[in-house]
Amino acid sequence: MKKIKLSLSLFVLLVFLQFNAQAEPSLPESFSQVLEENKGQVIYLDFWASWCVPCRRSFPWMNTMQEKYTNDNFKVISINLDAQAELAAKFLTDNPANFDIIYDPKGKIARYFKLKGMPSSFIINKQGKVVSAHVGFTDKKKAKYEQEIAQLLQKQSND
Amino acid sequence: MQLIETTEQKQKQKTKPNLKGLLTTATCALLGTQAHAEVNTSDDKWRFDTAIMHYNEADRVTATEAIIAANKTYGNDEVLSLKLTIDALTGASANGAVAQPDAQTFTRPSGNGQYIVEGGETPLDNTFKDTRVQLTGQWTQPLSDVFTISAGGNFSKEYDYMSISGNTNLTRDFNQKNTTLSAGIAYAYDVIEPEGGIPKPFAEMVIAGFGSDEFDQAFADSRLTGDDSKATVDLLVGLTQVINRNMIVQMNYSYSSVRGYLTDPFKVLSVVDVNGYAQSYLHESRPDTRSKHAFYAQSKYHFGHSMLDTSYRYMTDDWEIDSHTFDVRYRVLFASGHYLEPHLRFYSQSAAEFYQPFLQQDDVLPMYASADYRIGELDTYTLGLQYGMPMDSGNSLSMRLEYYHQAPKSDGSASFGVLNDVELYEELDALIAQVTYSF
Amino acid sequence: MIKLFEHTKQVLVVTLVLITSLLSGCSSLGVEPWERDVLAKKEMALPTSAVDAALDDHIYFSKEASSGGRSFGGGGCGCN
Amino acid sequence: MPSQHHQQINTRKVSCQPRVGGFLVSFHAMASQCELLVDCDDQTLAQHLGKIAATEAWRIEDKYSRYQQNSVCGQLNRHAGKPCKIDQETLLLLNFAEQCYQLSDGLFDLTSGVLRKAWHFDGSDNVPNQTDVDALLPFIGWSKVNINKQLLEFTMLKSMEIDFGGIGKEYAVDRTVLLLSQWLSENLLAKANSNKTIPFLVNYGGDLAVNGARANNQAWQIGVERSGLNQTNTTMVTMREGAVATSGDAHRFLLKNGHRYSHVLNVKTGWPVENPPSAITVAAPKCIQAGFLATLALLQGKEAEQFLTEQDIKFWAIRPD
Repeated sequence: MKKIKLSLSLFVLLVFLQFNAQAEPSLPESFSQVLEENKGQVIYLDFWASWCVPCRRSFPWMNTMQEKYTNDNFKVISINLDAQAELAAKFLTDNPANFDIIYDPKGKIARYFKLKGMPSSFIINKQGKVVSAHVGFTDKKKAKYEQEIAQLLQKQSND
Repeated sequence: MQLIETTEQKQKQKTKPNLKGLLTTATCALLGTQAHAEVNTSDDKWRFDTAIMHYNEADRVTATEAIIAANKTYGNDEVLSLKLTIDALTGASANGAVAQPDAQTFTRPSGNGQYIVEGGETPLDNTFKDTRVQLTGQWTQPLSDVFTISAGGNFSKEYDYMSISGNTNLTRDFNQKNTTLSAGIAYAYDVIEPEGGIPKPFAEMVIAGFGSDEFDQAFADSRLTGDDSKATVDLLVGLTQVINRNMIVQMNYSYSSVRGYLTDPFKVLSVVDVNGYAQSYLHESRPDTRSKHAFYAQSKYHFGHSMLDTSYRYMTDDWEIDSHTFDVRYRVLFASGHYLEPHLRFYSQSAAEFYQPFLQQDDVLPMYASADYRIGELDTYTLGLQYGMPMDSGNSLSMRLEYYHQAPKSDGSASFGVLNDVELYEELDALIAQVTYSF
Repeated sequence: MIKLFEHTKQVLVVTLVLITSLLSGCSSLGVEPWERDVLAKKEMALPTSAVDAALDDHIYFSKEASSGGRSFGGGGCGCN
Repeated sequence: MPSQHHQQINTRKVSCQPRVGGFLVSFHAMASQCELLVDCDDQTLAQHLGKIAATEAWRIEDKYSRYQQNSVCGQLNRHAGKPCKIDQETLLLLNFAEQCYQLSDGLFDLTSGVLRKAWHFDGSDNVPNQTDVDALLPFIGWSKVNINKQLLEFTMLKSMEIDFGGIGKEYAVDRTVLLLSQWLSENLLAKANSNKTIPFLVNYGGDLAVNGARANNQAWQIGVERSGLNQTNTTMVTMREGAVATSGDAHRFLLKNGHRYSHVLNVKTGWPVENPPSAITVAAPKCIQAGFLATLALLQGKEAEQFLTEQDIKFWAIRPD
């Protein structure tokens, strides 16, 4: 039995090592610049791709958010992860966006943010700090996301 | 609003900017999104797959099956799938008796009629006619970011058969959804109520004196009850693994245990004398339990303009049937969205321990026996071709044509006398044509 | 079966180790979440078409002695 | 919002005539003949829609005309050199212009109008000299303007000029379609509880858009008349949805020493683009997109058609003989 336990912990260790072995990716400069430019605003940073079904669902919501909170120092920035720009363009024809789109075909920004799934979103406060990370987009989640955004904006105006 | 791009993208833009999509984004910001409101809600609609399939065996069974499957994804990633299947089957099915040099007379399983099979021909009961209606529902929903649960039910009814089943399945994702483990259980309860009742095991088919009271009495004596049932428990554990950007594999182990009436009430065995002449026909008898283990593996590889789908299944059961199924589909994708998919399937099974093509008059009656070629040694192959094309607004149409060939094999028992002159293991050919429309 | 249950604990531990090793083995495989463009294609779904699979299952269930393996299903008929 | 509506309202008339299948509403705005074709049998309704259209067209004309001193455009030009307050709509238009500038790699530029000071396309041989053109270049370039989204301020260099002419008419078409669709859905469709709308076509001097197919699902037939040098060319265009816009003018060019100088100027050099089509009509979902694409195509010179073909954009081009 002891042997089994030992091998078990060995495996856990192996998994751990593998995880740590990856080099820390760095944020592409062009994107840090974007973050710098938008300091002072609450940012909803969204990662999407044309083939991702829930991403399609999130577009009208992000449009609405951008419209609804546009005067409250709020900004939706989305990062497209399609390898081919044509696919993103076609998606955008069907699902128009009224927010900024950054193209990250090689996933450099995505790697930095260590995405767990698609879509992924991050809420960044006015100091430029990521305050929460989310995976997926559902009715339940969008209510939660909006609440977080609203709270952050509230906090901001109270400061 | 400025448009931000990574440097590589910008370079790409210079050579060939993707104006249309980017322009749409810009315009949307200018003119507002109201105008597009109706376009955006296109997601949570019902999706339908409809198919009609025609199955035609040369001189035997003809079946037509129609399916309407509906699918809807809800706002919290729940999926509801409903499916209605209707099939109609007519034609002739081998009754298990061996061919003879002379004509043979059989009583129909219902006791309401008789049929004569010409000399040299494999005896087929040509009165099969059945219509089946099946309703299936499945609900799938995420429990958390990694767990998904699914539960479903199935009800199917035909004239002399009813099946009801339920299943539940739990999956868990690992490694950013690259690995998925699943475990499920299903329970099915089937009732068979053949017209004319359930025959007693090894009861002799009553033939003589058709129409007389004696016949009716003898027929009634050969029957046990009006109906019988069986219960099936299935367990399934599976692993799905993404290998790389182009490849995914799935591996399943499943265990199935059936208990109850597993005999085919319509099948008989010929009892032959030393010269191979049929003396009588006994209703078959099978064990009342069967447990199966199956190992299934499938892999899909996408080459960019084509996709290779291969699968293999190994099944073994305590009736001593082992089978190997090998299936390959190669889909060639055209730029227009059309595709062509050749399909090849090989199947080979060994015989059940109690399978025998006939009984011999002087032999001691075994505990179980069946002459149903479908549990005998058997090789089959399928050759198919599917053609699919996209239609307007995301709809699609596909057609497929398949040729199915069955080659039953001798179980090794030596034939003798007149049996040497007849075909004991008749091969079977079938054509399958199907049209599918999805909208 | 009975013998198996006598050693439930061992079986459990062995299974756990197996799963852990399997998962750690698998963790070196796979793609990043944003690299699923090809896998998201219709033809890469398992099974490619549920309707085709259901029709095939029905045919082979009624013509051969083996069924299932891929998923639940097959059966539900007194096929001849 | 600065507006001269009240002073001009008397000279601004809307007429409504019956035509096959409905009514034709016409008025004059933005130096163009403007039309609204409505497929309905209710003249009052057609007149009302016409009023909505004309009001919007005149509003945009008053707001963005560079000829009106008190328009937003006039104010921006007069205050060039210092920050100028802008409203939300103007911000959106300027943002759009900026995106067009970036998408076109700097070719599409609302500040290019300054070149008019050197170039007079009157059919003569009055080609300016290089010094005159070079003197203007420092005052051209969208990169020299600054839009402050937070403070809603626009700043450009002194002596720079901005001209909404490149997008104004197309914007008016899209706005009109939007307003009419909204009015119809709020006032008619909601009450009748139907989703069948009244088909209409907005045509502001050749830039046009429809809200869908005509009754009986028929396409709109549009004759795009183009006078070439020696001939009159009429292209029939059928439309079920979306918009078309045209860029180009066959009559505006200079001819010197046998060389034809097109009126299509490259903002980077200040000189005419070589061999552009005399006119290009482009189809797109929105008129403002079609307008931008048509202009951008002209700026590609002899590669205009190839450019649009590569982008998979529907177009009709006319070349001088």
